[in-house]
Amino acid sequence: MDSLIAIISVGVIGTVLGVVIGIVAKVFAVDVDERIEQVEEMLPGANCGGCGFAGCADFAKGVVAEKATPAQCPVCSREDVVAISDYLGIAAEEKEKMVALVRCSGDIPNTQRSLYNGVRDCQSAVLVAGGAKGCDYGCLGFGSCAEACPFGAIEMRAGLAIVHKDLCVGCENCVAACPKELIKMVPAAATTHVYCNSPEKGAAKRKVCQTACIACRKCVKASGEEDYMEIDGFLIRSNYENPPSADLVEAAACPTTALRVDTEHAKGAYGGEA
Amino acid sequence: MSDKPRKFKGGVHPNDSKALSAHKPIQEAPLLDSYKVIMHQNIGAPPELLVKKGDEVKKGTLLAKAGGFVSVPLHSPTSGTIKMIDKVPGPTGISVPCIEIAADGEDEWDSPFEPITDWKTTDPVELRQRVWDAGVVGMGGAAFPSHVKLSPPDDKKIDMLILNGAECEPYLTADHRLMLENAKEVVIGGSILARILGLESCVIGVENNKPDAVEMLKKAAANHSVHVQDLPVNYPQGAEKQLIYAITGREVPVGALPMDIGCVVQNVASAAAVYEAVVNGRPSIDRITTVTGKPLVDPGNWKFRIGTPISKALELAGGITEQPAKLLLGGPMMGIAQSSLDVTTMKNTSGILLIAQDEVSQYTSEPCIRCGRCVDCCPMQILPATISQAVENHRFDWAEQLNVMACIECGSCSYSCPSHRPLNQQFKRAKVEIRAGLRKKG
Amino acid sequence: MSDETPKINLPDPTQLVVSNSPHMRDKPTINVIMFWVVGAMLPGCIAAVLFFGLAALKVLLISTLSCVIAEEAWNKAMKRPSTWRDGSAILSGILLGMNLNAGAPWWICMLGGILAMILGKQLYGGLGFNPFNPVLVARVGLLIGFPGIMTTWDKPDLGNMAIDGITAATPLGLAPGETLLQDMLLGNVGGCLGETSALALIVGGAILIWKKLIKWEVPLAFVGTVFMITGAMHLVNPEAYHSPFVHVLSGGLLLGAFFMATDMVTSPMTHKGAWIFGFGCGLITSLIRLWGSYPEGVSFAILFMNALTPLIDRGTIRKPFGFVAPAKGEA
Amino acid sequence: MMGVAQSMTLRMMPILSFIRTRGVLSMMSEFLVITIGAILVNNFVLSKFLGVCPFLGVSKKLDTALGMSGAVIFVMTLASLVSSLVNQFLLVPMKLQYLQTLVFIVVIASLVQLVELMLQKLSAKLYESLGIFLPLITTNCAVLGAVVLNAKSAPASVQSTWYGATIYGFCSALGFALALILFSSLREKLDLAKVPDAFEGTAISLITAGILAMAFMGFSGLV
Repeated sequence: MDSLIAIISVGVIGTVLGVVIGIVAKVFAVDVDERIEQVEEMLPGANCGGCGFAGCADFAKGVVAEKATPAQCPVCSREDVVAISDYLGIAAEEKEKMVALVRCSGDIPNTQRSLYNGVRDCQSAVLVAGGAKGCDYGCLGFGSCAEACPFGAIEMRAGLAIVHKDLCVGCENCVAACPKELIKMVPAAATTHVYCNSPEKGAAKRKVCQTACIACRKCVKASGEEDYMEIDGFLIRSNYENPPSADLVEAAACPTTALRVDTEHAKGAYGGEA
Repeated sequence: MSDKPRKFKGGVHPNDSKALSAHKPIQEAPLLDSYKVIMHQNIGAPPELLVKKGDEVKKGTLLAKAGGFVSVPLHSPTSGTIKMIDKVPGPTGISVPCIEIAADGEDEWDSPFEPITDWKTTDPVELRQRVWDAGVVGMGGAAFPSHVKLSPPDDKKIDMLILNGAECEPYLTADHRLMLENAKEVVIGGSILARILGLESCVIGVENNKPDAVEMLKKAAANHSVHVQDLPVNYPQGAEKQLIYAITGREVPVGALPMDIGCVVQNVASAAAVYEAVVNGRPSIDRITTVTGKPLVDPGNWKFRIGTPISKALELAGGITEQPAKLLLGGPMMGIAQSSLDVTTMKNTSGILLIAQDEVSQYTSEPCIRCGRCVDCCPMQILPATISQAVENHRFDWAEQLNVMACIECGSCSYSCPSHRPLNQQFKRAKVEIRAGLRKKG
Repeated sequence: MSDETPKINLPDPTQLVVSNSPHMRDKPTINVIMFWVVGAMLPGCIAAVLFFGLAALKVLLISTLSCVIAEEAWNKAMKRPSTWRDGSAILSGILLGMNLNAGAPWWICMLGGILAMILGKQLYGGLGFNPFNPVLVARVGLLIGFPGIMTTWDKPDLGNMAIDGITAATPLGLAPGETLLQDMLLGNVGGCLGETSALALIVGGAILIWKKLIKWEVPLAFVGTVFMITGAMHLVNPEAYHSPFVHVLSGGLLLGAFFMATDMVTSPMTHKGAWIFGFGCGLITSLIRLWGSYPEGVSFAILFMNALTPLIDRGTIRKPFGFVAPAKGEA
Repeated sequence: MMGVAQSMTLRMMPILSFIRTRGVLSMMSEFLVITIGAILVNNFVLSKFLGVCPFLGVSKKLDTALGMSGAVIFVMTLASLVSSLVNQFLLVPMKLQYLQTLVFIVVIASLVQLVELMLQKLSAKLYESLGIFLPLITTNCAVLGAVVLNAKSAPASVQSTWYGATIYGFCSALGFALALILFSSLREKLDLAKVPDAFEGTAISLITAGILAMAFMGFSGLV
């Protein structure tokens, strides 16, 4: 007999509370678009900010609200971009892979001007006499970019930042971290770059750094009528619409080895680091 | 005028080691064969160049006119020909444009304006224009154009002019010698500034570790309505906000200017420069600089023209007996470390200082033990230790909440920190970061 | 200029050091501060050795050594530079020794050293990051782990350098009014090394305050609060509760107030915070001493207030110079 | 369970005798005993080790900890009230005490649902920061623990009455909140510390919670 009472009493309590919750659920209803969670699942989830949003959840919201396209996510592989686009039923646009390039080859043995003492971080060192390197535009070598890179693609070697192209995903966190604005996003396909960013005259550069680009224009002559190289005042840059190939380095025989192949540079093949 | 000076909270007492050069009279620096005058010598817009290579100039000729209201003209320190317009390493380490003048030896004056004989009756607006034309800047170290401070907007009522003779930086004795040897110039300069602001009197604040200067100023100020106030020694009393509080008891609100509470502060050297401009009709082309430091053979005070390379200044002081650890422009507390001898003096170079090797203990900073010494000594009453922790973890929004923007970078906290932490550098970075709007969350 | 004067040599720019201002530093560094605090501890140590004989010296030595060795072992294991030269390990070792009684077996001291240095400090990243006072973490850990050993006290015997003393009760343990005040002042009472001669501790405390190594607000608020609360209770019921003087001069109060609570790393930085910290310690010590089941409340009180320190620091952020309240807006 | 309540009342003696010797407000004294007991002496998290998972999960930042404390106080107080009423007027007269745990779980679960819905509407920010924790948090052992302790308390004691139980629920929630706020400010200090990588995050938090619990042991026997 009392087991019947038990069932009834628990049943009553359950229904009463159920009704109360039902009413409250109606009063406090808030709607959520479930497509956002789905897109978020398909994103890599590195929260690197490369897409310009504050992390993958934010980016997913942006993509669903058509404020951004899936291809904007630098970390996504080609298949991910296609998968997301199909899920949302929009076209998967093509996007060229960009990598970071530190346009400086002046490590400590090469350009050290005086001893530095203080916070070992580029953003702080630049406030003290523009850092301790001879060149006002050179890499300070305290690794703010290496620290800012969520994928560990930048290695500090003898006070110089060196980008490992294969690890770099193109999220551009390092570009903002460098106080000397040395880091530029270049197409991954380009192999040969000028590792100098100083607009000074050749002689002034030569005094402070042995591997600076002294605008001798040998590389421009060596590339014949193909305009591989761009001349910008006293500095030569690779023309990234029509990037030079690796063999231009031997052809030009750059006197200060400012013109380098990035994979070789990453391996430290250009002396100076010995 | 309050009778008793107030003591502001915080502050430190480094040994002033002014004895090295305090008793040395001001010497006139001999004429050099060339001067490299740095173009941008003031806070605000850089001046616009008027001369080109090969032009003949006399002493005082206009080299560049002011590039806007908050900017000052630049005058030639000597007569000669413009050799080159190129770059020279600036005090902040970055090479800056400069005008190189090859001296012709005559050193012949050709001032762009005439002396004003009776400044007591001249219209204040004309006097202020003269201060602007002479290129007078704040010589305490900030190099803020003086005429801008002298033209407050109408809604700001100014009722107090203070001449800053505190010179609380250790080692420096330039202002001390200036007040001692040409006290009259400072007092009359002060009266001219008071007249420009429409005031009857002004106060000269001098720390009482310079008793002879205080006496000399009191004697010179006898028949002028200038009150000399001696202040207890307390670094950084020379900072604008602290000096105003010490003399008037008023606190400049955070983020506001002294003129918002009716005060204008001018350095005593700027007052002397105003005297030079109005009474002698000469532009501001030189200043008194202390060349001092233990490694120096014969430290002293010299009147250098703008554009004198540091190497020449050190030669005048007899060179060095031992290789110094640091070469500074300014005092040890707020001075800027240099790494090249070709930097040339400017209108705000109050000192050229060599720090010996043994005076510099190699700073390996240790973790903060929260001893609170920096909290006690901060004159702006903010919390250096907590802000330092915030900056170390890239939490600049938290640093801003802790009022890091109120920091005047006087260095008292780093000075008193037993762990040798580079607090000053971290705050400078935080302010740059916040000003650049990069609220990077850690 | 003709160069008849002797050769003037100029500084070599490449040797110049570039750093941010200021370029001068005040004299005290961490090890100067730490060794001054160790110096302030000496009167207390000497008194302890006088009253408890060589046993006290043994305890002090083992504790200090075990602290230093524990720290160095950790630094080696974590490949960090050795840090014993900054004196904080030595100071913690001596303080730990003062917190143990003379008869404490050697392994208690060693375990205390390891607990203090590894659990109390190094796990948090070394000097400056630990939220709790390492010595108290060790003392409370041992008290809870080995209640028997930690609460047997030795009988003080002036001048008798025998290694093993005889056990005796602490003034708090005895009935009210039994121990003479001047005995407590001199130190002729039972208790651990740091709890005996109040005079030596007061001298040590005075040195600390005079050399500005601690904030004087903490000991003043701490002892003051204990004095007031125990005094009030003493008035209410003299037989059940000791007189405030007994409370102040006995037990770990003076040692705690001058050396434990004022540990810079674990106490608030601002002076207003120091008042709150001292008052809190005093309140909890009295609560535990009068009504708690543990005879000695100082260690628990300070540990609790250490946990409260981050909140106190957050609460006592002072107004900057020239602060203008947004609402009123006047200077 | 009975032993716990028994020892609670016995240990009241020292403070009780002190108040009775003053001979005033004996009712008030019993509430005082419950409050100090629940907040300091038998603190739910640091002495009874109940509700440790939300204690660790939510204490990353002080503001989420405050939000969470608010939610727990609301839920525990209401749960104690409703459960003791249900227990007194429904289960005891119908002799269904064996259903206690089941009924209490249903009551708490529905209360939690209530809190979640209201929070989502009232302060989306707090809901955002607490996120998925909210249901996990409020249906934890602390809430159930308080309710069961109330039900099992000695019949004569104040705690068995409905208002006594509510006060006990409220005070134990206050104890939980005190421990949580204390611990979250400690953790914020910890994530600025250079903790060795092996101990980063939860490991060092557990160690710190352990030391905090040791500090709280000092209060044992206070009441």
